[in-house]
Amino acid sequence: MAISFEIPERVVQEQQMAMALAQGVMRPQARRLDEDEHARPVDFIQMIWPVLRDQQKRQLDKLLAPPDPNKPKREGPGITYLRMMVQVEALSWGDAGQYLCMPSALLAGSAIEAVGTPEQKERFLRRFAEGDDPKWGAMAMTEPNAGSDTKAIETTAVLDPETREWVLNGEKIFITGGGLALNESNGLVVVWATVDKSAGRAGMKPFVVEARTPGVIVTKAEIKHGIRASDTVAVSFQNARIPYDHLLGDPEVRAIDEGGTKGFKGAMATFDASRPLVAAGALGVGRAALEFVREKLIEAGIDIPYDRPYHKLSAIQRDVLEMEAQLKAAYLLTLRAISLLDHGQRNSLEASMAKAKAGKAVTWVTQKAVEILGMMGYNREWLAEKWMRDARINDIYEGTGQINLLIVARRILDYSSRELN
Amino acid sequence: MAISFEIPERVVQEQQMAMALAQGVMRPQARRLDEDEHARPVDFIQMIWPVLRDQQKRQLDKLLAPPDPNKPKREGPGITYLRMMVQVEALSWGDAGQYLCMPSALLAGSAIEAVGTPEQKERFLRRFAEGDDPKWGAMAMTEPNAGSDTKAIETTAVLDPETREWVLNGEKIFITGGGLALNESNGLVVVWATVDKSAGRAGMKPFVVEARTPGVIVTKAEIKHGIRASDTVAVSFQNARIPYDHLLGDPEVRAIDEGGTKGFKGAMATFDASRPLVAAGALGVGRAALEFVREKLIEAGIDIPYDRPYHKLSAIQRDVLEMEAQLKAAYLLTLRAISLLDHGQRNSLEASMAKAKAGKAVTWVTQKAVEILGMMGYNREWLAEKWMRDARINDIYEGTGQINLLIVARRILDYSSRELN
Amino acid sequence: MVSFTPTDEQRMLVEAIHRYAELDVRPIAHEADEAASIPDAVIRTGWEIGLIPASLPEEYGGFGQREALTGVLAAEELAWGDLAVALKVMAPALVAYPVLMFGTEAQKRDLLPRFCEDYSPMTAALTEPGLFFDPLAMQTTATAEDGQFVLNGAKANVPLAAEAETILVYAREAGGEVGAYLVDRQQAGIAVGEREKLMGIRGLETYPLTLDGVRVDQARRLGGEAGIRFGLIQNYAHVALAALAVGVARASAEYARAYAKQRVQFGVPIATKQAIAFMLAEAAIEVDAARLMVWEAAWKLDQGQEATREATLARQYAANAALTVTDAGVQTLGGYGFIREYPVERWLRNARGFAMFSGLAMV
Amino acid sequence: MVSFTPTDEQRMLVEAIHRYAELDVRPIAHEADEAASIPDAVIRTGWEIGLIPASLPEEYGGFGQREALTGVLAAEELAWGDLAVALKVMAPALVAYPVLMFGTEAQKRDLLPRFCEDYSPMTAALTEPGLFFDPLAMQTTATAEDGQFVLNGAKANVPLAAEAETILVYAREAGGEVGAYLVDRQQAGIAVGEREKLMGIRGLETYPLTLDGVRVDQARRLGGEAGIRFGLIQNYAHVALAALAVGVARASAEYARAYAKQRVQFGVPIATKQAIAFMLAEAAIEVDAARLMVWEAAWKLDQGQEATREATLARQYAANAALTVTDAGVQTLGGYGFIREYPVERWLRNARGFAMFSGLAMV
Repeated sequence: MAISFEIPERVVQEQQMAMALAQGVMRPQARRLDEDEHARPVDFIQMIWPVLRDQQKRQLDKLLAPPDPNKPKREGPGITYLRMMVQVEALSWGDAGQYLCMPSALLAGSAIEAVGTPEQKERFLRRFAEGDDPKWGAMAMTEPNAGSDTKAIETTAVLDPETREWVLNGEKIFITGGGLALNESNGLVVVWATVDKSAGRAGMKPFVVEARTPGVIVTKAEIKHGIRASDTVAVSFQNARIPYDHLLGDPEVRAIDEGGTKGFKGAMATFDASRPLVAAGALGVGRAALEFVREKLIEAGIDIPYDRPYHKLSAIQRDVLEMEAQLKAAYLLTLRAISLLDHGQRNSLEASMAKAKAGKAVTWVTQKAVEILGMMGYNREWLAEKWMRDARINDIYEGTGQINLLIVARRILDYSSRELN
Repeated sequence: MAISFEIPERVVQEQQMAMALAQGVMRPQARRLDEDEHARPVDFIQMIWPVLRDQQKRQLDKLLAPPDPNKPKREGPGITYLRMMVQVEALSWGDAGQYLCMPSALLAGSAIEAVGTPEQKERFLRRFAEGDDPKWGAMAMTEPNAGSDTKAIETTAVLDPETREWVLNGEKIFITGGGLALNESNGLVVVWATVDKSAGRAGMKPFVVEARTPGVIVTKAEIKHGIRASDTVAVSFQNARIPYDHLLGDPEVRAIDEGGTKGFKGAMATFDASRPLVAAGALGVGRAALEFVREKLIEAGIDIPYDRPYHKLSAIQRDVLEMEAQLKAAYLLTLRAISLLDHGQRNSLEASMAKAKAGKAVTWVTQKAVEILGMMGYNREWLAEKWMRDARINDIYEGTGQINLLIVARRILDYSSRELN
Repeated sequence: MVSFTPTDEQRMLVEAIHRYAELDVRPIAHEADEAASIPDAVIRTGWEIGLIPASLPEEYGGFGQREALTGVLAAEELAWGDLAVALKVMAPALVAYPVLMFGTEAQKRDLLPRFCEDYSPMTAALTEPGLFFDPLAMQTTATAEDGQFVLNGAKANVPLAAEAETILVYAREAGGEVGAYLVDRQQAGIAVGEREKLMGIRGLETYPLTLDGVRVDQARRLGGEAGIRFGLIQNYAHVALAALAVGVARASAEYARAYAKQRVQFGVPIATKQAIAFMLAEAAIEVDAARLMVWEAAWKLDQGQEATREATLARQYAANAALTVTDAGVQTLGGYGFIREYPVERWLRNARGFAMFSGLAMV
Repeated sequence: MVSFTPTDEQRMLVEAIHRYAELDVRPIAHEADEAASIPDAVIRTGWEIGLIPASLPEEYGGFGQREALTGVLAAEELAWGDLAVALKVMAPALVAYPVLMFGTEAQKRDLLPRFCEDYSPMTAALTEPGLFFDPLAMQTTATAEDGQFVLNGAKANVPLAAEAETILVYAREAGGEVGAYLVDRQQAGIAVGEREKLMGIRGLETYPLTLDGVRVDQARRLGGEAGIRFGLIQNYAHVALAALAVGVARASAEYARAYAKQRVQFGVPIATKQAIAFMLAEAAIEVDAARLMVWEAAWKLDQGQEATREATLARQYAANAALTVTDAGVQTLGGYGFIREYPVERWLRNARGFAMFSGLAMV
């Protein structure tokens, strides 16, 4: 091994394709979809579904293929996550809200892949790999009283011994893509519910809830500060019955010392992948704002020089250089977290570092972009103000900045969550 | 009452006098005393002792005068603390290290005034109000294991019933002016020690230890980042015997619900006065740096305009405007905390706000000043680098920035120290 | 003598505005933002507090005297309710106070009594379109011609331009100085463009405006021959915006504080966590610091002292503080901070404007 | 393929330097700062690691190849030990690497073998005295005259100028470009001033220098006719300083972390308090971010790609990070952070220099 920042040619090409889509399909609709909040990005969905479907088919087939002892195990690191990073960044550059409407299994897919049986993977994930109609998956974790504190969830799943069905009751909020998954496609939602409240985390289990399940009601589509094209809903479970084998992983409630939180830990481990990808999305929005600012400044005759000392820079030049530096720092931390995944190495520390940095950097960068552009930055004629609003979610979801800093602190200090909370 | 920022003419005059002293006596020695760390600011001490002595005499006589029922109680607010603020700011502008060598009772005086009997006040404070030789008072609170956590002090005071003397044992550190008080003048130190470890804060009592008491040994003069002219020492108490009536306040250990922490709280209340005054000292250093930067920029043909928009400012101009704004914010918070004292109102919240803001602002302002001046800022030829080092203590002593933010948070949230810690 | 206590009159005024802000403004603020429209009744109720009449002398129909300090206390409290409402209620001051300061006797007698009647929208046109705006390098010009002045140029971000009868237009004069002209909106050559769509202050109608050979009589030049001191008007405007910024920041700081005390996560209120508690403490400090800077600048103006430095620094500091504090407000609320039904995200959108706003308010 | 793993050779080198930094440098760092003098033995031991010979080709007496990536790994580790020591040990690179990059064959043959012998101080003179310094607007000039170059001007902040035999002097040439000249310190017209007294890097001797009609043969113009690409030298210099800044920041972050875990106040280690823990977490993030920026810039340089942007941003970012992180280190230690026997205050003094340093290091 040697330190290298070389993005493989193939990934660069995919990036260019994603950028073409972002520019050609997403950007033209970005303002309209922001203003007309609950409209769907139809163009984007139609354009990207066949691509994603075929990608997902290849992945699923590979996942389910019986191991071939004759096939040599591939040597060295992969590029799966790097490709995702590059794609997420480019599409978020196009429009972060539309990107979040990407028809795919998303976080539900990660959970099913992480803890589902082969049979469950086939049954639940196949839909994302076939058909003309796009489908969405979603994750339902947060509740009104359980935000950062995921172990406080109150949604219950009770087994009806007669029908061998799970009966779900509770409220979930902030479900990205929940409306698309449950009401607008033959999709599904992975719902975290407790089978035994007294067992704490060990009692928390993930359940697959399919579209159009009776008793599963999308109660509200949120109106939001930014990423307005994204579908964020609340869902109420009112005696919703789902088959026994829709529980992912081990149905037994085991004590923690017997690995009882394995399922939960599996879900948490998906953060190791989702956090750098959220960071990548943040970077796309930040880059959009920075590029736009540069473009407008150049039109106004202001360059951004790299070889000029402090005393020869204008206030705006210095700010733009700092914006670029902050984005680059966040980008490199994200690239590292992603690269560790591709190398099959643990990255919880690096994932939280990337997420914390990107969330904060991009919030600042986009707020600054609005300021630099003056009242034109503040005007909804341009997209700068939208990027500021879109960016803001990145320091909140998939763990707030505070939660991620806490994780970083625990790891560098070698403290448990009990010791440092 | 009406909102007013009018500094009385008399205070303005005193400020001008203090500035003359700062400029004429302190500044010329500032570099030398920084380099020659343990030398004393002889010029400053000689110049200011007669002034302080006479001031202190007037104060002490007033303090000890029997109440005259015929004399009408003065109406309205005083200006005692405003005068102190202005003086501290100006002398710190001159040299923060030299200022801390001011021959007076300092924090020891506050403690004695707060909880001493009239007889104790006369006995211990008279020396600061008479004679040709300067004297110093000092406060010994911090210990190696008790920094922010003042209740963890381990120094003990045990009463010898035969001699009715207190026997002190322990180690105190970071005593400002301790060497001057104990070894170089007929001064005194107020030492906090516990008479009953099991009683926690209720067992903590202040004792007056006079210069040249056997068993009281200045073990170390610290070498410091900044304020090098200031005398910071460690003192060891090795069976140091002091008379019974050197204990200030109530000798009984009372349970907390009987007001047993009153003495301790009295000491803490002195923070309400000392914190804004530390903030004032910080402001003096910050102003020194800002004025110097402006002067050098003007020499280089760079003005600092107030009517120019962001896009027409250079990076340095914007930074200098921000330096000025930060200092002004800290100044006004300090002025408010001081004014409340002069109005006889509680100010713990405002005092901690001022201290936290001033400590942080001045650290930043002086670090920025060094940067703006380039390698000349970094060079010991000018004083900019010294101001950066001198400023740094202000976010540390009299409660770190963190401790003061904690106090602010508790007060605005109405939380006890148990609820928020 | 230094003091931080408002007068009893000021305190009563602030209390009256607070009641209005809490009972009339807050309940409609979200809907007004969504609908981009403030109910007339709310503006009327605000107007009836009588801020402007209370600032005008009796000889012009008022019943008091203008003081910047009173103005900033009022502005903070109004903005605590809602910024768009505050700007709209106070919009007449954009004309009233410059006229009071610099108007000829005839101009005062003509205009000031109108501000003592029912609310009628009035406005001023200062900002100009485009990326950067520098009031000292204004592009709109006023040229003397045939005993009149001819105004040419483009303006942007003019509040209430579509309904205001009188617009005070700032323009650069031959000598390079900035003059102000009382223009009738119906006059030939004035075109009000399509309503602007902004990120924040969505309840307030703002418009672009073009002036194409608009002819103004000499009598309509504010201050007549003597003209105005534009720098002084700017100082009052900076202080007004700064005070409004403090109001927005305070609203967010208070809301976040109350939220953090009641929001339980991990078994305890999140306010008991240092990361949140310190953010709240810093917000409290920044709000207080910004307010004190506003007060100092206003006090200097009331003393008749040169206050450009104080006004500019207050404006800059308060704009930054508002952004920082409202951003922290959103962060404190976490996911809820991102939902428009909670006010903190609106306050963040409004707060981001303060660094750019020009000529939108006056005390 | 993206990777963040150094080669085995690089790892071994870093380990060797770490041992040196920990066992030889750290123990003398405080005393060297106080005495403004680094023991010769420590510099010699550092030199014997062989960084520069390992970067020079065999034909010039070395045994390797220069790589910026290896250079930054080494620089971080050296600076982790002590910045003044790092700058002094590496000072010969200020001459060696520009000669390696741009020297004529004769210059290489003449000079490079010397860097494969015992440590001998070498230096470069870039910075100029006064408030502001802009390398692209240098005041020192090189004028062609009678087949020679004549150097005139003043330099500042020249390390080891009093003892270095050879000084590489940067000067502006007739065409406005910057050239570099190999000057003998003993030459007529060169005057080394009194040793500078700085806030930090006190162990390193730096001097002002005046050049008064110093005559240099054409053969001593670096690169001969072809000259140098000053911008590229600057990029390597920026990256070097950035790497050193990372080393200083990391030293402080690690020290503060260890301190916070063992320092008990209020019955618990202060690291268990969010206010402290978050400061440590942010320090860790900033150190890593700065290092990655340094690595990327160095990698680009090694790839022969244009890296001005990366080098400048890395320099700027790392300088800021070093200041922030060392300042947080002092804050974490509280009162002890202010005492010179604890290293954090020295690291803060050193860190504050990075925004201003020019031409003090090279990888």
